[in-house]
Amino acid sequence: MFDELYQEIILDHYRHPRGRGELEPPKITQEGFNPSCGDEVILDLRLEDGRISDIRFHGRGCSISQASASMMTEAVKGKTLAEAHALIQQVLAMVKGEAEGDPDALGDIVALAGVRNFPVRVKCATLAWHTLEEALRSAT
Amino acid sequence: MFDELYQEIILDHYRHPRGRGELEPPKITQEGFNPSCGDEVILDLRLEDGRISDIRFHGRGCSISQASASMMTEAVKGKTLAEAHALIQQVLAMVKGEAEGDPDALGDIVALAGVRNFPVRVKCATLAWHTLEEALRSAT
Amino acid sequence: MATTTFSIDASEIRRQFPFFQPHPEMRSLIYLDNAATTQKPYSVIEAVSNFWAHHNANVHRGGHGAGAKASELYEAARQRVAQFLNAREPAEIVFTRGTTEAINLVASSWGEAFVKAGDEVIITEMEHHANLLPWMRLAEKQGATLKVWRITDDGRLNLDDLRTLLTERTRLVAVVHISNVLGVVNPVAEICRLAHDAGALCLVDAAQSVAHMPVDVQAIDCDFLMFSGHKAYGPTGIGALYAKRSLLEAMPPYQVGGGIVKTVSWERLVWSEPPAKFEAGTPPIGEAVGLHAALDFIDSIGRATIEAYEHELTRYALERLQEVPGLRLFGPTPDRAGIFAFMLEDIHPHDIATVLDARDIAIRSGLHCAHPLGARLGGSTARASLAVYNDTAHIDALIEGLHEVRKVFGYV
Amino acid sequence: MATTTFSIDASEIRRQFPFFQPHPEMRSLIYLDNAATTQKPYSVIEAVSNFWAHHNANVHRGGHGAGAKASELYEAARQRVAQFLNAREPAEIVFTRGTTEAINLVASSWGEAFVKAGDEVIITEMEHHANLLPWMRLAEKQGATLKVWRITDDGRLNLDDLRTLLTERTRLVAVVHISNVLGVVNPVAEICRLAHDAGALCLVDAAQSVAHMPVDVQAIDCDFLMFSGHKAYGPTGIGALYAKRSLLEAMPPYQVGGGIVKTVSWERLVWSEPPAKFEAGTPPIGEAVGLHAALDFIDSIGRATIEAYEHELTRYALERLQEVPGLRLFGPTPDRAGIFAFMLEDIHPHDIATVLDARDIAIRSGLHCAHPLGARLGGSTARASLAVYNDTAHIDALIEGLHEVRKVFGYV
Ligand SMILES: Cc1ncc(COP(=O)(O)O)c(C=O)c1O
Ligand SMILES: Cc1ncc(COP(=O)(O)O)c(C=O)c1O
Repeated sequence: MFDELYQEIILDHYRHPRGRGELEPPKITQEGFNPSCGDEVILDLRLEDGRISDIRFHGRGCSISQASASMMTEAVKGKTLAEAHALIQQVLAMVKGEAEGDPDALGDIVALAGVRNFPVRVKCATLAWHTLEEALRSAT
Repeated sequence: MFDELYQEIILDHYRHPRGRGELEPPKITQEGFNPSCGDEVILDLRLEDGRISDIRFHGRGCSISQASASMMTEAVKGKTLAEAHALIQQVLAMVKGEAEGDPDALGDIVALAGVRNFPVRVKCATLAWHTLEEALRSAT
Repeated sequence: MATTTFSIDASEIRRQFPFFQPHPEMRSLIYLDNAATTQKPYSVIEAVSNFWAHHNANVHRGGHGAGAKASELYEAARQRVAQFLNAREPAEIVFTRGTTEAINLVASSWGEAFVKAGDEVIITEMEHHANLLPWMRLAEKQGATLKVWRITDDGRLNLDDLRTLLTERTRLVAVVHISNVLGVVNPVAEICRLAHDAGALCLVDAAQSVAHMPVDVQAIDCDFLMFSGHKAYGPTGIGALYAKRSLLEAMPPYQVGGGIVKTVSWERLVWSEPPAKFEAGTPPIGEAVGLHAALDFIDSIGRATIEAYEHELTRYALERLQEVPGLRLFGPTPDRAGIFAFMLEDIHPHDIATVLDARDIAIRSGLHCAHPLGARLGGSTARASLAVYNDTAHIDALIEGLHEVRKVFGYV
Repeated sequence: MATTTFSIDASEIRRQFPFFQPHPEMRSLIYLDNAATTQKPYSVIEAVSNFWAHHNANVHRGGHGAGAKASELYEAARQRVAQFLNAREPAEIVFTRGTTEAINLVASSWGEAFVKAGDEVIITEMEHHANLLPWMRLAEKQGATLKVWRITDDGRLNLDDLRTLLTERTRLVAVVHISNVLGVVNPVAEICRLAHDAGALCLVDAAQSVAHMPVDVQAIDCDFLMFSGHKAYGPTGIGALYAKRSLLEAMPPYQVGGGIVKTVSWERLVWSEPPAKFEAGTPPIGEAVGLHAALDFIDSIGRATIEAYEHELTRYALERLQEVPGLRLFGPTPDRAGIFAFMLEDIHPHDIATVLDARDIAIRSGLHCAHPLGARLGGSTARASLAVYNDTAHIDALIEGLHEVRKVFGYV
């Protein structure tokens, strides 16, 4: 049952996170918390010409929240704000079970769909994405 | 069923209260409230030589609380503090159904025993007596 | 009378309530004390029991599926309340113990942050203590002025009087939707409009209205509105505060504890978003589930239908009460809700209630937690109040009982 | 292990709980999240249902026999709590929504009246947010100093450290009886004595203790003590505050509204006596009846018996947890209550809980509403916590589950 949740790709991102770290200023920093479990994701990002030119995350949390943040930084780097927005919505809808994930558009991220059957874990998977949404909102 | 509560003697004290009014100073004044029904008894009393030399009541309330106050002023006037205390305890015990009322000691007041079957009315019957207790406590 | 047909068969509705079923040890009661609290349908009692039996867990805290399910039920109740009141979103609903706590929350959190020395709060002369004492205390604490909007002699509020009271220093008008004594239905949408025109907010105490008529917070355009579950066929221990989201965001927390912070260290503290920010500690979870079922019960009949039926019953009651010599009814007629406070000859209301109680008719007597209004009316009153399970037979029994009261006290 | 005999047959006790009965649609759960909330016995669920079905009425307000009966049941519950805690009289018990509200009540009512600028309040590093945030806020509001009594490395409080912290400016020491993370049982009677010797009061958060050991407020000699019904086999929405009568008399009301005044006019206000003074509005009546039944359930087994049994179970759990490689348990051993917070290898506690949940074992993970303590321990922990219906088979299942967790995350 938890094979679906703990897919190899997730455990891999958890053990070898991409995009982990901090950026030098100038940067936008946004914190996200999941108070019930203590997960914390802090995003550093830089916007240039309407694109996310660079993005890093740090903080701590469970395998799902960390893998999700890792996948996210990989996926959104270089994207325009509009593209990032669309991706956020797609991922959130997939994770909440409101829509199927499109493997062509999402790549590895479809692995996050496994949380659907673990309602308590949905917030872990969405934390990084909500935090990015918040960062983009306050930056624009 | 309510014949027992609304005995003629009670209705008589209600319609023709004894001891109703106020005293001229010097006096002790004590207010008593029954917030749930708005009953109010205000006692004026004077203590001389360890006795209740005079006592009056005013305020407003239902037949039971007013009749009870009326009977009380009649009964305690001239009594020593110790006697008054003993009487208060006897009446409270009777009204709450913890003891039988002694007609020899209590006279008309035994009519108040009728409230026993009307739990919501017990507080009406005891209001004047609790107020007297309070007045004596703060006076001594 | 006999020719009136009524839009609801109340006996059908009473069948949904265990309180009205024959019981070996209990006398069956004609229950006319609904403004104090209503009885509970089987559906509510069973929803609560079922929660305790099978879904009980704490909410909002990670760990297991049972907790997720309990959280889901709790949030579904919030969503149900939002829909019931037509709030814009569930986040505008804060669960409280009841109306009293909701008003205390607003007076403490919003009031202490936004009402300054010299500011004014307007309340009406007909307020329940729940919508009176928090404002008296706030005014004293902040050095603000409490202005009292007096009632007319027939128990209404005159909007022109409000126009005179409102100034640029007015921060809030706090008003009851349906008076628990006078039965008057106040024109809250107009009151909110006047308050807003003057730059003030408007709070509506809906304790007596939500179970008896449609209540739409967007149509009223109030800033705060609250009610108690137990007066709306639900359990005690639960009520709801509606507040516009922007207000909840600007307000500091009320009680503080678990669940209302994102992070805390000795140096730093980040509050949660509303509504979590206002729900410190373990909330009344089973009670929220019960409230959900209670609102379902109400809407299964329909609030417009309930309003129409209680209106018919009220008209019937008004006619019959007129037959009782020496009875003085308070509040406006004929347009009013089914709450009837009255005096009868010089008989004390407590004595009226006792004689009726001996006939298994439950009414209430006293000041109904509205002492200043009581002073205006001349003291305690007897009060009968209706709910959807009452019918004309209950009113007939009340009238007969009042004749008996007269007899006992020598009025013949 | 096999030779130990236990003083309670937990399967017998589980038979009293619907949650543990087979259900067609629900998986049956090994419930080890009792520190968050306990399950409810039939007797509690039925007491509440029975109240709604047959005795429902509002309390404390004149009028009819049903109201008198409801008041009687409500006051009987208060008396039961007083007896349960060995208070001197029922008037020392105030009903609240739970522990969080009780502490907020004390911090607001007593705190704002009696803690002045420059005064000190001492809390411990292991406090739950419920016993932390109200004091942080009070200190800020009053300009008082919050002093933190740090824990030792094995998760205890050192009384000598308290001696150093106490000064003549200390007004209160607020301490948890049993930590909801460390499982440590604090020496509250000694702490109260030290506080009193320094002229300070002492508050005991008994949320985690009352259902697991005898608690006697006179023996502890605390000034305030509080607990939640839902962690003691009772419903949500109800808890109790114990306070010495003289304190309740000196404290101003907390929430204000109906039931807490003797008389109100526009000019004058006379508060009711305690406990009524602190119970504004319609109280959680059905919930109080449920709490009464819950305390009866606890005492039907006996608190000394429960304590002894949970102690045996704790010893068993401690031994078995040691078998799991890479498991770090927090808090003292072997003398502790049945609350086990731990970390396992580098596996995030949330992941531990999820794998166990998939095996129908409910534990909790996170910071347990004690963020500063979490920071001290190094982050989130997984927590299993016992109640009287648990047994060694549950612990065996937990251990087996933990081995599986290790496997899933590649520790073999
Ligand atoms: C030690 C301690 N104090 C206080 C609380 C708060 O209790 P409640 O949420 O019932 O108000 C809890 C439980 O969460 C606790 O474990
Ligand atoms: C108009 C009104 N407001 C407020 C309240 C207080 O409600 P609760 O006691 O449920 O908090 C009541 C009921 O007593 C009421 O009738």
